[in-house]
Amino acid sequence: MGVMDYNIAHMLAGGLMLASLMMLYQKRLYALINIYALQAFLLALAVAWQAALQHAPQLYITALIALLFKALLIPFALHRIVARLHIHRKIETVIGTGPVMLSGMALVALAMDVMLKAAAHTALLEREDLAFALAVLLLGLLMMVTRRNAVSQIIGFLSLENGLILAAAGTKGMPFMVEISIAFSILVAFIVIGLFLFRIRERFDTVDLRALDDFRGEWRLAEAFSGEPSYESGDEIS
Amino acid sequence: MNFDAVSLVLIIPLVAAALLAVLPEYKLSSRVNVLASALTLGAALSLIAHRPPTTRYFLVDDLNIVFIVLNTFVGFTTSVFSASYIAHEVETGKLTSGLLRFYHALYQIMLFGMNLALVTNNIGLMWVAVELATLSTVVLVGVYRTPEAIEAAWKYFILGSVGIALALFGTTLVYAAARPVVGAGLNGMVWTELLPHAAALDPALMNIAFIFLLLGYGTKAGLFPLHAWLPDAHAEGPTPVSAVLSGLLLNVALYAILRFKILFAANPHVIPPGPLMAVVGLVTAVFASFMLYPRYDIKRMFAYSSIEHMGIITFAFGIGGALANFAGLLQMVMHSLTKSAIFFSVGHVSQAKGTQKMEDIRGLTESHPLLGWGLVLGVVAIVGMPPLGVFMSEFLTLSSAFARAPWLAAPLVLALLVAFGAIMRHTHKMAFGPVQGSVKPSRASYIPMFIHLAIVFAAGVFIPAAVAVWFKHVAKILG
Amino acid sequence: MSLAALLCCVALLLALSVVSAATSRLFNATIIIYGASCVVSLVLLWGGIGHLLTPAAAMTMVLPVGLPWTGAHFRLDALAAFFLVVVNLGGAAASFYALGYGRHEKEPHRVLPFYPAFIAAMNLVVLAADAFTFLLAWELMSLTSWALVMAHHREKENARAGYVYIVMASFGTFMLLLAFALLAGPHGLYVFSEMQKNPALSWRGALVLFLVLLGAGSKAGIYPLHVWLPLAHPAAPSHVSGLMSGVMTKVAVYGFIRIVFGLLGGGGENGGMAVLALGSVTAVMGVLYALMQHDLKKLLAYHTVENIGIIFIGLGLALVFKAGGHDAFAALAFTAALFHVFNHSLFKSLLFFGAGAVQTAAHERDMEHLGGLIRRMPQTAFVFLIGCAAISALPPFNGFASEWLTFQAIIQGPVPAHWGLKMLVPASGAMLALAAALAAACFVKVYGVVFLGRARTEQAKNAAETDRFSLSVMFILALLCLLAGIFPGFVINVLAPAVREMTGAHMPQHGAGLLLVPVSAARSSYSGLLVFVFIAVSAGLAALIARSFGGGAPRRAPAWDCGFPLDDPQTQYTAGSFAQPIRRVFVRSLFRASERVEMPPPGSPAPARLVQELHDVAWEEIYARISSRVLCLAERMDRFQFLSIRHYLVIVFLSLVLLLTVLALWF
Amino acid sequence: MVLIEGLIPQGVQMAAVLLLSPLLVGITRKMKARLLRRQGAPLLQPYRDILRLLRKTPVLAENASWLFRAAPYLILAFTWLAAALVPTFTTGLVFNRTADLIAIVALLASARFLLALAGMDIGTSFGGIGSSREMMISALAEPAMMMVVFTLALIAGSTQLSGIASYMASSAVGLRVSLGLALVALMIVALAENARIPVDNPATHLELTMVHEAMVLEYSGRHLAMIELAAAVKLLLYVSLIGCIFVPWGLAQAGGGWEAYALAGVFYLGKLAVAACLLALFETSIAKMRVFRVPDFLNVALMMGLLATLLLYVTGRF
Repeated sequence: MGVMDYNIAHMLAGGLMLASLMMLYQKRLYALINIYALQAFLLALAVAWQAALQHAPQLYITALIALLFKALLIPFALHRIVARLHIHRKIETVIGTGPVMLSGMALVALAMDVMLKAAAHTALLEREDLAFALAVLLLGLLMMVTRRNAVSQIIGFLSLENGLILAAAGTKGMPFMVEISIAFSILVAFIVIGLFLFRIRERFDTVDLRALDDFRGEWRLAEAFSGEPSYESGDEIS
Repeated sequence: MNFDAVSLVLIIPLVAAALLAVLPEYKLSSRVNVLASALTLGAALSLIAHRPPTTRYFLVDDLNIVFIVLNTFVGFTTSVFSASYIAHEVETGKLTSGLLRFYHALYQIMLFGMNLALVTNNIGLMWVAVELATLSTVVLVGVYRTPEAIEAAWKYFILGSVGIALALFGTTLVYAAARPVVGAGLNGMVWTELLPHAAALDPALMNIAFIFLLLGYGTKAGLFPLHAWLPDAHAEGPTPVSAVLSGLLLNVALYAILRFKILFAANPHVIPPGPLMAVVGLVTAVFASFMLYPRYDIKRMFAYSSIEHMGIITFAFGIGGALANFAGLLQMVMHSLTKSAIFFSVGHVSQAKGTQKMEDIRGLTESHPLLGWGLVLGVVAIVGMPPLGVFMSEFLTLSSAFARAPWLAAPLVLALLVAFGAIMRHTHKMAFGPVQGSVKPSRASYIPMFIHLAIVFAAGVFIPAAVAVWFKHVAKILG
Repeated sequence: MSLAALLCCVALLLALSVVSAATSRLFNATIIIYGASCVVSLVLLWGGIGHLLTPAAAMTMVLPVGLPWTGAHFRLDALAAFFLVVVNLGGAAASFYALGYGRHEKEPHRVLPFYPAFIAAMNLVVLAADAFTFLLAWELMSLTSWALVMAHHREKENARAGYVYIVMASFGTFMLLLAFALLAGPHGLYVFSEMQKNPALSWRGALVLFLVLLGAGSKAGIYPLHVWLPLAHPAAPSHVSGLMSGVMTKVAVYGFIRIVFGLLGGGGENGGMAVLALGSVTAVMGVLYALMQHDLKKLLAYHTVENIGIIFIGLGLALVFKAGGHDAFAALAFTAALFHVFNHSLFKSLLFFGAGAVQTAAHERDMEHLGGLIRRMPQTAFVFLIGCAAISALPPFNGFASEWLTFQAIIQGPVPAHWGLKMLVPASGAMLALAAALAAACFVKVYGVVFLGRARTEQAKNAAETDRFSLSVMFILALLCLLAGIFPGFVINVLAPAVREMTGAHMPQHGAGLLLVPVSAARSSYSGLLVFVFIAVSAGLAALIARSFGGGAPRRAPAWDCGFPLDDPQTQYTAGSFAQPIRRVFVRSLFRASERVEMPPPGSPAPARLVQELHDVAWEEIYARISSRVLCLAERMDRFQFLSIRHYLVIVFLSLVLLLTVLALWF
Repeated sequence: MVLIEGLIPQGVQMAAVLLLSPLLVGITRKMKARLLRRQGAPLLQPYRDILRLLRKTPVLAENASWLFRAAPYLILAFTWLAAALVPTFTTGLVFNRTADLIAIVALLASARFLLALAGMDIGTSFGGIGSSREMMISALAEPAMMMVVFTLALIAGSTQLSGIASYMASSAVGLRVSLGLALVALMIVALAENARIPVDNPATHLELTMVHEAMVLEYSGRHLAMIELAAAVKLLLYVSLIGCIFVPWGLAQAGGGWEAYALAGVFYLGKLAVAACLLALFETSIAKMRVFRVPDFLNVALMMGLLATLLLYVTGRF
């Protein structure tokens, strides 16, 4: 593998992580969705590049799925949802951008530290891919836990999943790549459809998850029996 | 691939699912459902006699055959229970026939997913299968489409998806560690290929992998603090689904953890997985036992009891050694049977009384003697009283743990006692005292419940030598 | 009779349970089931007696059930045979009693299926010879008796009793399980004979003793683990109460003996001290609770606590002497304990049966609503009096003989070297004497208020004598109380093999049975027979002579009562007022008792009231606290049920980050 | 032959305790009267009382049960048996082995049990009051007595009364603190058990604080005679007990021959007389206590007994 090959792979994986970081400080939903599309596009490129490097034709399918499904279809659907459901365009965050970015940095550091140390025996490229993937995964999780808005939470999950595909694609000769990416696509589709479903059935006025909280199990039962106000659904616990 | 028993175990549910998806009439489809489950069970039983050769895709060994037989058996009995349960739901208008088509098809898909996860020899395929089973149960949980059900399904879905993602990353890492040793390609994911080389796998990668796998599959198994989806999913879904969730899906997740545990334990340089599992199991058990007290919903209470049992089982496997592994295995089987029997009873009870609120269920042994005593018997079994099977496994778990590490067994005793007190407290009120709520007799199918309880009872006093030897062998495999 | 035959009988009882589960609603089921239980119990009793009387080697047997690779081990040695006798004597008596009593049962289907299984479980505990079988039988015993306690489940009090009982029983089982775990070691040698070979030493031994005290003690009713006992025993139907109090607690004592004496080989001096101290406290606290109690069956249950205390005093002494190497004295104390086990099972069954007869006759258990029953139920009154005398340790009955032996063990035993024991041994003697005196006071109260005086309610006035089954079994038990009291030497001879098994020595053999000699005749002796003969003869003579002075037949007249007889039976002394002096003297601080007079304001026609308050300190300080702590903790943890999805994700996220950080930092 | 030779002193003793006991009561009453500067009833008045009662027709309350009628004879039998086992003039009587000191205490307890029950039989408030208080007192007195027994048994190595008496008479004893404590305890117990001042007043009826008399209010005729006699025997028993343990001099040894027995008998009569005088003296010089002061009084006995036992246990001496 030449230096150029490596550099390109490195750049693409790094780009994925950068996109994740960018998502962290987005304040507007549309921008967030766009960056997600960008990340998915980068992922498609990275997987395709891996396919070329590893001479693994099935990875092209994965790349194609990523491109069509994640970079195009899902962002489009999300746009529609946001528009259709009149969701606040502004993203409600739990903690401020500064702390979030700082924690994001810390997570990246953690991922690098853990992964690079661990995968010392494997090829450099694979190691870095795994490290970036872990970082993306952690950042995705971070996003999920710092956003109140359902759409942005889902985007967090989607970016997390991008990290997984990156890791899987970066690991040489990983079998079932196609199956896995299809499985994930189904999962994601479910999630997005789920969003629609909830809206369609008009169970919830907003996709802000606080509305969902009202239907947490036993909530009303507990209130009925104890008569005392239950816990705030706010953020005192985190 | 020739048409052997393994493929039957997988194909029957798939075909049945396809068939059920198009059958319009619920009475017929519930019968087809029972039939398909029975056939699957038969196929699984034939696996005991004729064990197919291990391929790179499928593996039937002493360990997973326990799970497979248990799985198909409970799947079958639950389908029987489901038939009478569903009939009542249709009568009361809670479910429509359109939804039922969906329900039955997904039931078989779920069984397919679980069977696949169990028979596969491939950690990647296993992951896919677990995901499939999860997705199908998500939909099943939400099938009532009440706000609570949708909330539970959504919660299950999101937390489950994150768990799945973590498990996949762990699987990828295992493969990454295996590739330099086993070589790239399918072999790097074949369990029987990985195991002989376990000691040579990169320990650092394996450490990280274990964390991800434990968290990932642990979410499925309902280990604290990843259990949050479990109580609500049990409480809000149809009761047959609760029975299957508690009785089967948790086992499948546990099976995955166990497979990986064997792998990790075979590598002396990796952090031993046992202690971590023991601690997680212990914390889970203690936590769940306390959570049993402030419960109002009968199904949610038993869901927490499932969490507690998963904690105990994980603890037992974490402790390791022949006795504790045997105990863990036994406990798992007994828990599956008992808990599903309890859910059978609970399902009919809540239908008869028209509520899941324990406050409104009183004097069951008088108003519905068979259901009430069945529930009492199930509860007596689940809290670990003899002469029922859970007692034997708890006896072995506790005594082997206490002899070796008293400080670990003490919290477990606490958990067991607290759980005992809690479950008994609720059950006492439901089963005895002046009758409250409806007294109209329920048209229940008692057979599945009492078959389960009979097996549990028999196992409590007598385990056939062959089964014991077999379990013991498995215990040895588990290390 | 071989062990196999005995086990077959047990299996028969279990089968009977299954049969009765199906047929209990039939008309004749009551008679058939109880009759069959009685017969099988008698057969088992015969087997036990046979083994005790003909000195045979211990019989063992292994069945391929239970734990897969150990199997179920059973063993019949002298100790087991003795307890077999206790269990089945009680079982047969209760079954026979139930032939009459059980007819009053409104819901036989809640009693019958569990009753034979209960007896079977107790038998199994005694016969079991491995930890698993033992615990299985033990817990089965709890389970079946719990079901029996819940037979009358509609009463709120019973539901609570059942709950407290089953939780305590489970607690006890867990403690025993842990004790067995220590004894079995990490390799899981669960068979008793293997455990005996490598006894637990040092801290493990102490821990085992502690756990057994908690486990068997909670079942036996050692203070402060007794709380379930006065709730559960009275809640069951009376024949079951008799079994639970008279027999099941003895099975618990058996468990203690089997583990501590048989498997652990004694608990050392400190262990003996703990047992002795607990026994003393239990004896006194039990009787004080009983004195404050006006529910007849509850009172009897508290007396069970007291008698368990007396038994444990004997066992504690045996442990102390054994640790000091004084086997002969250990044998004396141990014999006293076993003898009291036997005696208590007799008179406590008798008393509970009597209480059951009273309850069916007067539909009342509250003593304050009874009275004058000696005139309505003279025969029950007669046997109940014998029971009262026996439990109050009055000569010439059996209770005295065993308590006398316990006293002898305290007095005659060598002065221990341990300074704590020097204090404790005489103190336990004082406590034992106090318990005996208070017990007498308590039974004067019971008998005086229930049977003597005038009827306090219409129901008591209209009570009728109980049925023949109940009466005949009560008479038999009373006779046994007397016989064991006047021929204690015979019982002690029979006990000798069991005592030797556990302590390595036994009391000197008693000849014709005239004199009971604990150590040597010069130091102390007692002859129940002579006392009995003398009392009978001299009382008879006195009566004859006194009549010969020509006073003539007695004349009936209204009661004198110092010239102011009051017709209202409410003017009699009640149980509460009878206990008042003792309450003022003994229990003020122990029970946080308080009395206050509530005076209405001047001019108000409202009556003044005397308000008495008693607190069960053990319950409030230990159990109420624990349960409120648990509930409080549970409430706090309950937050986890009500978090939002995001919060749960936070938890997952944090655990992941935490684990990764740990990994990054340490590896 | 040996048995018969042994039976004769035993028979004498049994007859003596029964016959002498009213005399002891008589002496005490006489002494008390004289101390109060009254003439007092004749010494033999108690005998006359008993005889008179025996001749009268007993009157039973309408609802008296069989227990009420049987109790007096049993009470007398128990008390008499207990008294017959206490060495009065000689040790080593044939029946001595029947019961040791603990059994004697228990025999008295049996008598008290029956008496208390009899008190409750008619269902009057007075009967109840008496029984209740009697049992309260005995609940304290009995452990105290037991502690005295412990002390003696530890010193003499026996709970057999004749053994204790022989040991006490031998020179091996000497003065001991524990014995002194035991003596005080025993005397307090004796006062309480015999319903003497300051615990109870044997001379009054119808006082709210009464104990013993309240229980026997409903008795009359021969039944009352039995109870009076039993009370007298009990008093004699305690006097003999204190005498044979703490003043063991003059006791004949077993098989000592007629002369020795006769001499011992004289000693015994002397002891009785002295005891009666002392009792009278004590009773006239002290006031009766309120009933709820009695427990404190008895606690003193209990504590002293316990202290004596502990001293012996801990030090082995004193």
